[in-house]
Amino acid sequence: MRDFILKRAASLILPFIFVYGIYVILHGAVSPGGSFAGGIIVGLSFIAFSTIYGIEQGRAKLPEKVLVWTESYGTLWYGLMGLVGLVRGVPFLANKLAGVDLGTPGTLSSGGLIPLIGLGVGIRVASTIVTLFFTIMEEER
Amino acid sequence: MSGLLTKVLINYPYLVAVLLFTIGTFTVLTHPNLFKKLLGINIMESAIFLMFVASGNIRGGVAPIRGTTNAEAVYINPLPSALMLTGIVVSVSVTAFALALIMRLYKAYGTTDLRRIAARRKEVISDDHLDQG
Amino acid sequence: MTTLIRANLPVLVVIAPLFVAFILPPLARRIRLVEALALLGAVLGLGGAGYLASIVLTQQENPFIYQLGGWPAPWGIELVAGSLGVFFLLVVGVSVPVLLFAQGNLAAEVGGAERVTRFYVLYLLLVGAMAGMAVTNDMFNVYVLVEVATLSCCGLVSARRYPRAAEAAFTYLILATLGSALVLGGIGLIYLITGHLNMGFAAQELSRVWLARPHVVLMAVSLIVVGFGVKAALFPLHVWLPDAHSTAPSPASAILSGLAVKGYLICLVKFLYGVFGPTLLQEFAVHRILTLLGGVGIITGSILALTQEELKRRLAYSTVAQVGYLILGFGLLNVTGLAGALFYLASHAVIKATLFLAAGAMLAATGKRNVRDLAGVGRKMPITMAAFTIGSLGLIGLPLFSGFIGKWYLLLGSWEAGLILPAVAILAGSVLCAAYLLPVIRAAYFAPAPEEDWPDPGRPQKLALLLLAAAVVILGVRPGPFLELAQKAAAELLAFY
Amino acid sequence: MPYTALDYWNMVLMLILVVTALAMYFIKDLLHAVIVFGAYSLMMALIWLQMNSPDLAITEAAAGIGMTVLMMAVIFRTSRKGE
Repeated sequence: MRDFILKRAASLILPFIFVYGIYVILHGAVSPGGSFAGGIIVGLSFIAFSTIYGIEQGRAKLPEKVLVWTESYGTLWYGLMGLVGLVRGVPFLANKLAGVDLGTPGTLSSGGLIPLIGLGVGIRVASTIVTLFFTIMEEER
Repeated sequence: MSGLLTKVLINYPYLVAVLLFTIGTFTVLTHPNLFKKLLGINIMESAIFLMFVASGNIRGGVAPIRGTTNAEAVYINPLPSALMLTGIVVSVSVTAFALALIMRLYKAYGTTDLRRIAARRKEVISDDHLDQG
Repeated sequence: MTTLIRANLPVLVVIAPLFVAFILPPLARRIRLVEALALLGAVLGLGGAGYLASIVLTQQENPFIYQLGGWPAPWGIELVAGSLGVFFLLVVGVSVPVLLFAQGNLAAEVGGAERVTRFYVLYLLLVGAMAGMAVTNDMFNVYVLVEVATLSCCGLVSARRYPRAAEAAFTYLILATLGSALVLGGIGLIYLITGHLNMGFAAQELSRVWLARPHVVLMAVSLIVVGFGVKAALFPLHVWLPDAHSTAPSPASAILSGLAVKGYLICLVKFLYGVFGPTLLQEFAVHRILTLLGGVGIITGSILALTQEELKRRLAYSTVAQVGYLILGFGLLNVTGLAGALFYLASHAVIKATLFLAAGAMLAATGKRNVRDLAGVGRKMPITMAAFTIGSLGLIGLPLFSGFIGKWYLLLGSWEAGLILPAVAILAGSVLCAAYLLPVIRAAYFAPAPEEDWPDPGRPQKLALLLLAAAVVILGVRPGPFLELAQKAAAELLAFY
Repeated sequence: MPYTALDYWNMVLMLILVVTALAMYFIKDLLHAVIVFGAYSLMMALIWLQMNSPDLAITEAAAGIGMTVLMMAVIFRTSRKGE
């Protein structure tokens, strides 16, 4: 796994995979895809990085503490976004009713709170899948 | 061709869904290997998803995405596919959790075969109570 | 602020435990804080349920309907806190004393601060999912909540670092996922023929179209009954339960046997009466099948419990028998029987939590699993054993204990339905229950006390046991408002019959 | 039979789906079975695309790859022969 060609190729491709994942997350409201798929893509880019460069390198990029925080507060973020409606005096998870500017339909910012919620969910999914991969690979035989 | 057969052949996605569900359930219930059981669960769940999505699909319809379709297009019902998105999330989490359990079982028993696990159960566990392993 | 809380009560009851659950993991180092926060989460849920119950019961708003995201019913997800929802929300309150019991001594059972935190997270997720099942009125939402509950149950079962626990959790996971796939299939069929996911609208549509497509409806009924049957350990589908419930840590066993199984049963009730309706059930004779399975379940579960040596396994098999009572009550199809089943559901939640916690305390103090090794434990651990005795008497169904009232109404219900065999099964179940629980008590009190030092558990544990035992007695002596609530819920469910 | 070209494509894809599902039961080597699972979920993603659910197709593709990777990791840490 310490292959030169593999490492060079990965260093070229992985950043694009990562950015593509972020793209899928953020465009969840206007095009196919969404936070879950995007989150998995982001997570997979980290998994590919750690299989190619070694688990230790991957761990150095994403320490366990960071993963724990993103994992639980990514979900909490969803709930907080839901509370926005509640604070404005309209039902939980309300979007347009809560007075959020929805923007022009079809553009990136047309989802109101949805891209924000998606960002939290995407981060959570990515960190969960990476955590699982690390726990599987680090468990002694 | 008889009426029933025509109906079945027109609705072939449901037929495939039933077939896949049967295969998946059979794998889950009869295969002794934990991994194969997990694969069976995935097959089973995607069969249900297939049934749901087929129920929302219309022949010649298009997905209701803004900006990609013309005005007179027939839209399919997007609700079942949106629901099945949640279904896929659930099935992924089930798979992930089961994988973690498989790792633990392999660490304890040194095998992923249920028959061998049953055979080794006696050696691995002493009859002691609060038994941290 | 108060108006804000009052207006959003149904959703707050559900998300309060979930919120707390997701705050916990980064705080794993400070175990005291985690415990306090977890207790706070469960208490918030119970407090919200109490407030909601007071609103619904005083007829200020009955049922309390809440539209998630502001989307009205056929399109959006609707939460309905009617009599049934409020009733089950109050039953979910059992989670508070169980959580109190877990305070401070869980580390010995699951090991390590991180694992204890994970236990609390899963526990609060389970509580939130249960509260969600109580109030949701959307079929797909039921599926999602059922899956959340199932995954957290599996996590709780595998909380102990013990290979057997992982095995039990894997079996449970496989079978429960099979069950929820069946449920999802059933929901899909209903959606296919009605075009609605909201239970009320689906029921209306179903009563119109079922004559045209009886086979699809029959298929949906059977998928849903079998699916929830697997999850709720309905008799022939109970194989996963004894292992799962006896290998989990004691607070988890209490919550799994006491609440988790009941959550799936409440969902089953919602589907059977809220979607299909009694007329349809009678048309397909589903109620007879339920009664039959319930009766067989009572007898077989009790006999299997009688043959178990291990105390926790005996209690686990006893859960199979008690689920039989509930299913039998659901099949009687009259208000008395259904109200009896619902009340028995509540009282069994309390009783089984008491029994499992007391058994767990004894196991932790003595290290003895088997019933015959526990001789004389009553003299060394008086409070624990007193709670166990009260729970056992309640489960047997003696008057003045809560189990009696549920069984009495079930008997009246089967009398009203003109059925003799269910009544026989109920009585035989009580006798068998006495046969498997009384020897434990007799050995505990009348055998000579052993030399070892077996102390009662710590203060929070004692408080939890006393609270639950008091609840068993109070529900038995003064069932008043709770029984009325059950009767009202049953009457509402059977309103169109 | 009012089948269109789309239907024939669907049928071919579903046939492969069924064959791969059966293959997952019969293949002894777990690593091979997981690779077949990858093929299965790719076919599933194509079917979602044919059924006008592009949303589901992307998610299925991502989830399928993710699960395949995780399963391979587990097999790499346990045994390939399923014993």
